[in-house]
Amino acid sequence: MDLDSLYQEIILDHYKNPHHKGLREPFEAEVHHVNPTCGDEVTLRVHVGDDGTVDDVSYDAVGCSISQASASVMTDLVIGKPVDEAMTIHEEFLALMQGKGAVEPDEEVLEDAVAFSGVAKFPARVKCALLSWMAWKDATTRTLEARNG
Amino acid sequence: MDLDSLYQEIILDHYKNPHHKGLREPFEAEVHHVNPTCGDEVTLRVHVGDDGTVDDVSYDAVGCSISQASASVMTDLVIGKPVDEAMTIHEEFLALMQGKGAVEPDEEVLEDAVAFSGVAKFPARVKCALLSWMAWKDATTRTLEARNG
Amino acid sequence: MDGLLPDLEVVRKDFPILERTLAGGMPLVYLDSANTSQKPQCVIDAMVDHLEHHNANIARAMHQLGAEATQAFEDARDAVAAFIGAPSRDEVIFTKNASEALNLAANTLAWASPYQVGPGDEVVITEMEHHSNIVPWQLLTQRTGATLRWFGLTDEGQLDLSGIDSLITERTKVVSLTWVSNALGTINPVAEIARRAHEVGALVVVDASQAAPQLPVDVVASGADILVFTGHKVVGPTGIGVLWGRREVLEQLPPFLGGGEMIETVRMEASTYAGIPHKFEAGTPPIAEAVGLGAAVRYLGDVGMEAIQAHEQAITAYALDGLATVPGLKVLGPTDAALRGGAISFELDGIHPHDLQTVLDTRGIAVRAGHHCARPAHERFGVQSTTRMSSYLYTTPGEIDALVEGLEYARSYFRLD
Amino acid sequence: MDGLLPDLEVVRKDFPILERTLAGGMPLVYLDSANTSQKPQCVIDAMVDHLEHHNANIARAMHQLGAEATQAFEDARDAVAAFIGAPSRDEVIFTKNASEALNLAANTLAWASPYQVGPGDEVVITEMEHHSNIVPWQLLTQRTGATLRWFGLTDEGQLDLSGIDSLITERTKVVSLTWVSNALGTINPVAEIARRAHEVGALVVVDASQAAPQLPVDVVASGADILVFTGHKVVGPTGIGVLWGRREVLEQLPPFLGGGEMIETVRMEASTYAGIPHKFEAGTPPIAEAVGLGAAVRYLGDVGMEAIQAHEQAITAYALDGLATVPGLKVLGPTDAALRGGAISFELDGIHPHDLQTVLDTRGIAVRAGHHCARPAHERFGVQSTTRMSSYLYTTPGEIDALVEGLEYARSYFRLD
Ligand SMILES: Cc1ncc(COP(=O)(O)O)c(C=O)c1O
Ligand SMILES: Cc1ncc(COP(=O)(O)O)c(C=O)c1O
Repeated sequence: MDLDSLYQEIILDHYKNPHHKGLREPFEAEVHHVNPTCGDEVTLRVHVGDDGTVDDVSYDAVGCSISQASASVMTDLVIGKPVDEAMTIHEEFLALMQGKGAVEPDEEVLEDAVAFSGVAKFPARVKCALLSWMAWKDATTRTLEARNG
Repeated sequence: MDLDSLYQEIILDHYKNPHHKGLREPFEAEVHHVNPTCGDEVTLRVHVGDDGTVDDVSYDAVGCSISQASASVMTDLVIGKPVDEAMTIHEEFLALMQGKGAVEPDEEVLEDAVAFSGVAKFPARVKCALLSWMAWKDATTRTLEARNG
Repeated sequence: MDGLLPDLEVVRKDFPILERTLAGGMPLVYLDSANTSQKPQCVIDAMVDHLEHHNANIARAMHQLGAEATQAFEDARDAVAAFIGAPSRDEVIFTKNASEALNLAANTLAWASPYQVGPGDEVVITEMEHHSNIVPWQLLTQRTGATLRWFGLTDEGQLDLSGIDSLITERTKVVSLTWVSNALGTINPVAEIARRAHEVGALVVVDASQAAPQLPVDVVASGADILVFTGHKVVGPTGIGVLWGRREVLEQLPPFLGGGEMIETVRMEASTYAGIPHKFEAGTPPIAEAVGLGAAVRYLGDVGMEAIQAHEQAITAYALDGLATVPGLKVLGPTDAALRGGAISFELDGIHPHDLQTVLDTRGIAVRAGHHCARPAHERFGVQSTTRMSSYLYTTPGEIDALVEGLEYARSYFRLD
Repeated sequence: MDGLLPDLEVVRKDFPILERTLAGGMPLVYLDSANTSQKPQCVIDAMVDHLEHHNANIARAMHQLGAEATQAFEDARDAVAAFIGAPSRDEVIFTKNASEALNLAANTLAWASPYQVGPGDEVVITEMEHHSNIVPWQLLTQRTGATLRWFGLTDEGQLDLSGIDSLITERTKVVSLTWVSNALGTINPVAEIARRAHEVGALVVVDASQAAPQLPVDVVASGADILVFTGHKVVGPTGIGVLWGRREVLEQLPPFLGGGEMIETVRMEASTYAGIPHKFEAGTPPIAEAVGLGAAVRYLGDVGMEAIQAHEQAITAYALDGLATVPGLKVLGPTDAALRGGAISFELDGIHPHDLQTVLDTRGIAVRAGHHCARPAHERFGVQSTTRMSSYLYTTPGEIDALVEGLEYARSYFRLD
């Protein structure tokens, strides 16, 4: 239970200066996710271009440093990427979080998100780290479903 | 757990030749009592004279030797007695049954019912012995309430 | 004897209560496992270890003890999901017992959802159900104006399926039936009935309270939409039961009990609810009990449900043979061990079941007397009560011999020879 | 320090988990007792003894083990009745937790009885309720067309009683409120509110989940018609809760769950029900859990509820003083220990409760972060979540010191000095 492995500088930086925060137009889907046990909340919008690129992810969130920083890092990672690639990053992050500290993160793919490796050792905080990622996946899935069906 | 203390000759006699069995007229109240855990049932009628004497108690019952014999013994004891006195006998029998084997029965009052002393040591069978007594009390109380109120 | 558990004596050592002696120094012969099963040491130890070292509330408690307790609780869900072949762990809901699980189903079907039961709709059960699979449906149909119908029984104690097409019709919204009867022993063709029910679009609820202890259960193969069982009959603790439901069904049913853990966001004006399984788990769940149940189903899995089934069948066949030697004894339900579970209810001419039960009890033999919470099944056969012996994975042929001797003794005690 | 339990060190020895060390060898400082309490050895031992030596189903099992189990279960009912001053043991119903007990009340009030809630009727709760005393009433009023209303809160975290006469009116059918708030600590004047509610003929439901662990409870003096609490917060096991109700009320309410044990006679066409308490206890009850709960309330009774209350007040006062020394720390609810229970929720400027909780956790200190299942109370004060410390009879002043030091450390770790 090493606090410094959890609260890495990168995380605290993102917490203090979150990237891409605030709700913006245009967007195809907006979702609201809650961590029911603690009340952390995120409202998140995605804008996917006709070419399948994640053109924007905007959000409004209340929560702890981990959930806030995670949202910020997530937007950095997925904005500008093709949806497929963004989904792969999502998978990778999910695997890291659920790996109980045993998964070696791929820095090529996860960039700043490798700083969250330490979270996996704090089972109660994994949900915090995943909140915005789950919201993003939900919103993106809805967007694609609406577009294709 | 001495079987013979439970199944005294008197009990087996009453079981084989129950007294006052069958439903008769006249009656003021009829009740139906069930032991829900095993399904033993008794339908019981009471006829109380204007002078407050238990003129008749008639019943129909399905159940084990203890519950059948107990009904038979009970009718022997209460029929012909003033209601007050019958209620006292009821109290006495109840105390004996709930005494876990520690209560000394008063043979003057309980007569044949002293044979049920052994039942008190078989907690699961106490309900069997009490079924018809409870039904009698219920029916008698109803009769008196209807008469007085 | 073929089919017995090879390590029967080792298995028996796992159950501390089996060493007990009763009044008069009689060793315990426990033949009431259909009522509740005994608990192996590993189940008791798992609960004690939890209470002494990991006790905390779950989910909401995020500290180390909370994380340990949450992990232990959710591990139990995984163990149960594996035990019944659930396609998803989220489909496993912890209730307080099988009865609550059946009431959960019946109550949520009264409220708005695609499955709502209303006036003119029909609910079909059977005459061999346990009271816990009768009364909830009586209450549901009374409260909604629907009609309760039921399968009758053949003289052999099987479901009378001859009228199935007039019983399960377009009006049928729910078919709820037991997999294995706790009174007659009958094993019902649940998958076959489920197929018919699904043809008319009815929901199938299976009461596996007696099946889960005795047979390998595969919820998907069973054809059930909802399947329930109870912890204390699968060598687990009291205070916990299981409702498994197909995801689509559970997601569409409204919540049952409201409160902590089952919510997403609570505002005074209105609330939104969590996804499954939490939607159906209001309040602090039976945490230590889940830990115990997890250990219990793992234990059964380690012994092997096929092996347990074979053991039960061998014991049941042996018991049926033994009982057949007792004059005046009549068994209710199927007399072929292959067609039945391990609960055998019987009458003995001239001795009321209570009296028989007491005589056996003085010899240390624990059986059940009464209607076994299946009064309609008894009424069907014109009996008010029966005596029931029920075996389990720890039952030995010697215990069956003791029962048969006890029955002989009872006959002589009551001078029936 | 005045008011502490004289034998505090002896009491602590009764709770095996308090010897535990956590990651990094940190001793456990358990300040999450309002979430769930720890269990004394005597409770664990009572359950183990039951499972190893007396396990059987109850009531229906008439053999020796069955008689022992039934006796143990019913003894627990006596112990609970004595603990809360119930006029009759039959008024004590075992549920699975407090949440089920509140749902039992809310659900049975939806069905035909003299107390039935219908369109146009009103149910009054408060803004400081636990979700388990909000959602059931939302569901009831939604399903019946009744209206849900509530007491607001003052800035000090008290019930705002100024509008009581326009809130509790002839239309009010039920008033349900918590005795002690799990989020704000507030002790509510339940008897006074009950008096007003009874004047208009409303039924009073009291959630004593936080009161029962901390105060001497006398159900009659409380003014409640129905009062509930949960086993795991009174040093008892999970899987069991209690609903006490006045006999007249319980006798007139319809049954809640249907099944074994709650019946009188079951026929396929219709059934009749048992008297109280069994009418409300469908299925195999939490037997080992009742045994544990009985041991738990006897244990609390032996220590003495007055002594426990004094201890809690002393610790709470000491904690409030300690917390006041931490810069940027703001306590929700009353700041006078005499007016409150032992759960203290607070904010700390610049650190989110989750982060604070984690920092404390690495020091072995277990507190809760979040809305504590009381989101509306948090919303009332404009906070999304708080950190909550909650003490109990085993809490020492030294543990409070450790908390305060931990808070200081968190402030320096997050560079707030
Ligand atoms: C005030 C209050 N009411 C109700 C509850 C619900 O108790 P349980 O979760 O045991 O049902 C709790 C505790 O969680 C509580 O603090
Ligand atoms: C077939 C069947 N269904 C339901 C039940 C009810 O289980 P529980 O009493 O644990 O709710 C039982 C056992 O009592 C049973 O044998």
